[in-house]
Amino acid sequence: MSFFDLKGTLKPLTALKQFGKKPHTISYPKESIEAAERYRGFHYNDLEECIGCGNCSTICQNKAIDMIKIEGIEGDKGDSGLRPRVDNGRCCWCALCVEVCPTGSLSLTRDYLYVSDDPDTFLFVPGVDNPEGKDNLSFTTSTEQSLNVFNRVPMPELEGMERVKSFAEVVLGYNEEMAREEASRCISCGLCTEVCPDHMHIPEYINAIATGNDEDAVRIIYDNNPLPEMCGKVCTRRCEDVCAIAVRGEAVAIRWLKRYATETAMTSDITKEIVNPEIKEPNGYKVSIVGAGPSGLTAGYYLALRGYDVTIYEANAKAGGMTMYGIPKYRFPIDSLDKQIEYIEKIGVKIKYNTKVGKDISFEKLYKESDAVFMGVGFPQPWTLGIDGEDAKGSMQAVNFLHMVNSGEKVDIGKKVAVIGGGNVAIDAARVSARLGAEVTILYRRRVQDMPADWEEIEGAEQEGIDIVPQTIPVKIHTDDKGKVKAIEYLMAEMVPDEKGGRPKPVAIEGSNKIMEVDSVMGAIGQQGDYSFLEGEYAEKIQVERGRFVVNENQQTTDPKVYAGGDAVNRTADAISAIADGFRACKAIDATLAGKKS
Amino acid sequence: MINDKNSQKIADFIKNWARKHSIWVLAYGTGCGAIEIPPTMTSRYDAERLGVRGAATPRQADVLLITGYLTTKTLKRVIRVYEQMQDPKYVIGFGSCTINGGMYYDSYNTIKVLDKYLPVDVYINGCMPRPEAVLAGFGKLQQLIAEGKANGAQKYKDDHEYYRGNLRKIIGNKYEMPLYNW
Amino acid sequence: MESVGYYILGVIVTIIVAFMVGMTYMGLSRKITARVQNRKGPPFYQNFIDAFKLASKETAIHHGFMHHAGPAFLMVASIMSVLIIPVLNDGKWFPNLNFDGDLIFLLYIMVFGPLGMALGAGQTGNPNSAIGVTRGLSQMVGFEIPWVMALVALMMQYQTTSLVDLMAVQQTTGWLMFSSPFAFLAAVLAMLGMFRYSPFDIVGAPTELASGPVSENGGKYLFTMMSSGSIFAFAKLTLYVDLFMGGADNLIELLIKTFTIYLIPMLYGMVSPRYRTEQAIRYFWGWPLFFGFLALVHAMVF
Amino acid sequence: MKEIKADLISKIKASFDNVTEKDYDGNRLDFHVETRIIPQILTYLKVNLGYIHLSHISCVDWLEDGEFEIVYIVWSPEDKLKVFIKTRIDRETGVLPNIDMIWRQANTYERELKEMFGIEVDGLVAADEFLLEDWEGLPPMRRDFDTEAYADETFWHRPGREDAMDVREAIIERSREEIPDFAKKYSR
Amino acid sequence: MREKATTLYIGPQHPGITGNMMVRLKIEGDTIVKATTEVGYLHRAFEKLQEKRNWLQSFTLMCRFCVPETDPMEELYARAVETIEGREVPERAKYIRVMVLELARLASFMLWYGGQNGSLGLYTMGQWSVGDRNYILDLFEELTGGRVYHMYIWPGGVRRDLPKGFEQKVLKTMDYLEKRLDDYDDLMFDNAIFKKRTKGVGIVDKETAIEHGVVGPVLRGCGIRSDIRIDDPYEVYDKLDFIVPTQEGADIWARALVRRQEARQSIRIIRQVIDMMPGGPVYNKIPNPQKWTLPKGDAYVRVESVRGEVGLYAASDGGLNPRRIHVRGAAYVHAITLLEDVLVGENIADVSAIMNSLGTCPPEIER
Repeated sequence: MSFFDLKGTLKPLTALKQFGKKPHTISYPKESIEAAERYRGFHYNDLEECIGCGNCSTICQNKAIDMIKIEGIEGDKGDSGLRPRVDNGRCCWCALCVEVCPTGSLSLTRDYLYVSDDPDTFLFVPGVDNPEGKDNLSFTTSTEQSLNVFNRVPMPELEGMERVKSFAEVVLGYNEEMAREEASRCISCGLCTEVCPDHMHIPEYINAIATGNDEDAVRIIYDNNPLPEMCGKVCTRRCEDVCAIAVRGEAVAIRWLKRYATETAMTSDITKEIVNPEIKEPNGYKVSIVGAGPSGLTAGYYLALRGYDVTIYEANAKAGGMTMYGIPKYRFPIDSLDKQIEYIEKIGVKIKYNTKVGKDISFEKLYKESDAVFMGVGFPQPWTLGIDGEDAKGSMQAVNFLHMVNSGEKVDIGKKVAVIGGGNVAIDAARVSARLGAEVTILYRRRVQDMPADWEEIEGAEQEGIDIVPQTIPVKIHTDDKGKVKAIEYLMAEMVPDEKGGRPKPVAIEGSNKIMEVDSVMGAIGQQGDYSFLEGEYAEKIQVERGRFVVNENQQTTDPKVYAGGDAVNRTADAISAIADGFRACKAIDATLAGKKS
Repeated sequence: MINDKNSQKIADFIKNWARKHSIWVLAYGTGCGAIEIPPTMTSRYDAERLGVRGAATPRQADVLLITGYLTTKTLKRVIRVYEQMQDPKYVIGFGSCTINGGMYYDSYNTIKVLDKYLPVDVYINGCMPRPEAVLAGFGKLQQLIAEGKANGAQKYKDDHEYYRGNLRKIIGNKYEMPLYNW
Repeated sequence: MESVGYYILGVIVTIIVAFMVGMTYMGLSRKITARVQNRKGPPFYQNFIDAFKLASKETAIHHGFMHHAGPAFLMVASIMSVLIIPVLNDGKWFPNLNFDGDLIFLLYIMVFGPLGMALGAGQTGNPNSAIGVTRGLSQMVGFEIPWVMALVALMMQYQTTSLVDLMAVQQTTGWLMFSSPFAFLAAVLAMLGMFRYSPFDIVGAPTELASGPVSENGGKYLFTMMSSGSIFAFAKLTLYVDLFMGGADNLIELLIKTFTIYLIPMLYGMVSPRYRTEQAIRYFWGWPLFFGFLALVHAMVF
Repeated sequence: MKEIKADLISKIKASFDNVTEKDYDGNRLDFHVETRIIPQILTYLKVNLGYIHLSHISCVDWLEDGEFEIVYIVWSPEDKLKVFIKTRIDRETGVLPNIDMIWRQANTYERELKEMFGIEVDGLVAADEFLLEDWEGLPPMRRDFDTEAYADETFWHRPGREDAMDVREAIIERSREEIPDFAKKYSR
Repeated sequence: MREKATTLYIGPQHPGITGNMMVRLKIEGDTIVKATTEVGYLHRAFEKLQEKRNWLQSFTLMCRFCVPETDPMEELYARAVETIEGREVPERAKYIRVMVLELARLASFMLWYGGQNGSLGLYTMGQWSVGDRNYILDLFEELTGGRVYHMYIWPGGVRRDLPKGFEQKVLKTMDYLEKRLDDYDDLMFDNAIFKKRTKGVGIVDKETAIEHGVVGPVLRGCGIRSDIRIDDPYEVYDKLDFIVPTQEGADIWARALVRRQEARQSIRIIRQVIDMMPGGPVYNKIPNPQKWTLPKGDAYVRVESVRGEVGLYAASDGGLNPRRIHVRGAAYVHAITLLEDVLVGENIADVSAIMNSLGTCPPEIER
């Protein structure tokens, strides 16, 4: 040291002035600072909101989240009944699980403290182990912040006023890019498959579309649905109601994706090539099917694949049943259905057209000739309104009207049309009428939100200039002197809550009579079965209750050889249920007959 | 010296009290958890208030903090360090990865379950555990010591074969471990 | 000093007081350091807990005989120093073994401990210990020279080799601190090294050597070293008070004076990084040595 | 930037054969070269063109092609341009030339390549082990090494989580759905 | 002892080591004649794990690459993904990113203050600076929900917008820290012993620096003005006004001075960023993470961390998971070949100080 560095020795000593300062130590555990507003502490799960989709478990890169059964939580439609359990020996509190939770039930709290001498106590069921966590939430995810894509890719459609000019398809369908984007919204939870009557493999085919394997998607779809194009266009898609994304956003467009996938199979030949089903050697059994509706076609298709000799008897000139004659062509073009039926026939299903069982061929003959009979006869008879003047000229049944239009007949409906009812048939009839150039009013007993028709359909109808008058009860149809419909008289109704807890009932308000001038009136308040083809002993053997066949869970009627499906059996009255019935019946028939053989 | 049972009890109580209030932690940052040790030990949280302070060598240390994952390479050193420590000694597992692998559950180079290789007295939850959690961990250890329940070292002696066997499975036969002389 | 019993009792009391005071000082030092470092710090009695815990720890380290003996050497040296150094001006309660030439003996006995420790540390086979010991000895060479020069100056000036005589001198001439300022300065600067606080803590520098010589010592060894360290600290502080501040008439006075002295290395240590060995030696052979020379010159001239 | 790139491309092409370049937006330029000229081209870049900073050496295992792609990234403080030198070597037989005399730190990278991918580096002088100790078997960064399987086999996982259920399977079981085998790969 | 060479192990269990690594020293007396670094104690195989995780899941691993300063790693990953995918980042997110990066830099400097002085035995400094660092961590906690692992900067922007009144809190903390930095100067940079211990120790001169690919403060400490923030600007650094300090000494002291100035520049940048911060969204949403794929391609991005340039090479094969993520840490260069060369001829007392000064961060080396 050549000289004494005074500054360097003394300056550091100024540090000693800190002695007088109050130390900033936090005397934990006596005192502690609270964790920040956003602190990522332990999980909290709102058990009521959670639907057990398991998306948290999928995103967790540490495999820290298990889905487990929890006492007291039973799954039902749209809820798997499982709840996440976090292994805190794995968790890194990255909160990705929170970011992807579609319902927003999972969040993090500000609690972070847990020490234990027992390593087995680090399994943690959020919401069950910390019910008090609800008041201490920190890291939550709003819909804007969430990593789920809550907005659907908009479906290109024709303009409202453009549509009524023709019967051209309203929905234009996704192109490839849109389909990929929409498919990639799916979180593959599979909740939808449970509510699908047919239990289609929805996550799988959506994933196939998302990854660009459209042909695989078609193959997966054809696994248990031989009429996917029809489903892709007109399915009631209960799957979308329970979609996990739909809790906070718009459901994945499962129907449109199916439609997109099936569009890649443009002709029946291409379909056969893509699906390339494995057709078993003929096994010698013979199955007869009554009615070529969705259930009959489904049963026929899968039975044919399993090597059965299948014959379908159809009363009409074309197959498809209600989907052929009941659905307007702007929703479901004829060639679309024809293509699929062609494909089914190529597989080896024989369809006998214009052959009404009971008239052209007796049921007894069928029963005797075949090893099993499947009845997919549907509900061909419409309910009547039961009011005065119903049989006037210009008053008709919507179903019949649609049937006529679809089979190419000309129907004169005049300038003004009133449609009575709120179901899909009513809306269809109204929209078809609009396309025929009429001014249409829909009269419905309950409120608009109570209408059983699809909201998309209702919206479409409104866009097309169709007037919906809710809470109206028709009482009389006025006719002119020629016996032609002149006007409809109806009462306004008020909604009275049901004492039994059911949905509110409309009760007519006395004296609120209104009269609307119309040219035609269409009733669309439902249909019923026509079982006149069952004669003699069969009518007794095959039990019918409240207008429907009595079947067990295998679609077997009270006659073990006879199976039934479709509208004549189930109460949901949609195509996909019919398909499901057909598929189930096919499996049951196969199981029974195959068992017999061995 | 004191054979009377009650006197023994009192002696134990005093001993445990002293042990409880003087916890020397071995300065060995085995994993990323080591980053929350400086804040815990320095002015803001000041673990020295509780008698927790660092010890430079295993001979002087009471507590081995396993701050997170252990790679197999570190594991060997940690075991050696642990065996060099003098009784009574304690192990604190720090963070998720000591409990069940944490983020590294499928890594080929880190162990997942610490108590297969070392007797762990206290686990602290978190990734990272905050300094408060670390202090709470020390608090829990103090409580266990006072109750005389923190006897991991005894367990290690009793089940030495088990621990060594598990270690051997991971490190293979190449690596020489010295004998443990307790 | 009427009976041997009284004598032995006195020795024990001296040792206990030295231990208690040394430990408390170290505890206070931790507390004060903590406050400078913006924190609350441990309670002042923390060191007692630490010591008790260390004593209660089991020890299963075997490195050979010298390793066991090392701490014992330290302890012996500390106790001998504290017994030789008169605690209070009148020997009441604190009997001491002082004799003519005890200053010379002190010089030896104060080196004896570290040397014994060095032997022990050398046997552990831990390179950190070995390096630490080498450093310790080098540094000792550094501060011993000004320290010896200061003492020699005092001895020359007052023509005595007895501590008691020096204390007696101060009763009349006032504190040697003022009458022999250079010796005092040299001794104080040397003391910085003796206490092994920063910047002269290279011996056991944890970040370099993992505490150096003590790295293989835990439990009871460490307890022995810790208590001998506190006794030795008390001895050294008392020695300084005796030498330069006129000793103390009662315990309170002693505590005040010793603590004041103790503050110097403590406070300086708080704000200083440590010197490397050769830097430390260069430091001691700089200003302290210069002051030592001045002290010698001063002693010869006056 | 455009001129710099064009200039560089012409210079490189003039000095070396079989070089293909690929231009990117911003300050990046790729050259695909033969493995054997790596040391020459890097030396040329460093000494003659001012690319004095070796930023990175990386390796991508293209298992499908049976090749490793080695990427050298150099940076010029003057041109402010990142140049990627890419080369491909065979996964089994490929040998990489040593470049640690050009940049000393390349030594570390090459040690890692050798250990993690099992790539032979010609003339590399370094300790055998780098990150691993007593490692036997496939070099771990190769894509055919399955780390999860290895971990499951070698280490324990804490028991107690066996009651976990798969959501999809739970639903399948409840609704008695039958998924065909070929569809399963699309399940979550 | 002088003639015989002894082997001394620094680490892995050693209070002076900068992490879990080891330096094997051959010493003669107190002088090092050969140094060998041994790493691998922290090798978690992140890059292997990332091959098994999808593009979003991989993001959570990034911050674990280098524990003392996590945000540059997140920034790297986010930017690499954005480069491959061509994803735009909202303007506000860019400013927030810069703010977070600079706060992280400052926090890391505080740790370095503690480490550098701790290695020289001045423990008061560590108690101060690491204690004060908590105030930055508190800010992080409020902003991101975590003290150490923020997982905040992710592909497409940042995860959450600033909480209410956050800017004011940051400014307040900056004022406090600026005052404290002056205190640190008194204790550290005006300290004669500190100067003596650091001057002329651990010299990395220009030639060595270029030969070893040295980056960051170490490079600037030997007089080369190089900083990714100005050389290869990212986010909004090209719009900000700040100085890149250099020193000529090439020793620990020079590097300390560089860092001292840089810490102040960070405060300056943070103030500017808060001043200039625009409104708007902070996040350009990625698609559903389960099905998020990136186009085939690769990218190399760089960020200036406290230790210098860190880079990330990412390659995508068009699938759900990264094909390859490869991080180049500054310490990867500094802690192995450079450290081995620099240590030769130094005193063993300075090993820890040199390691701290070079910024050796083992988790970054081993990944």
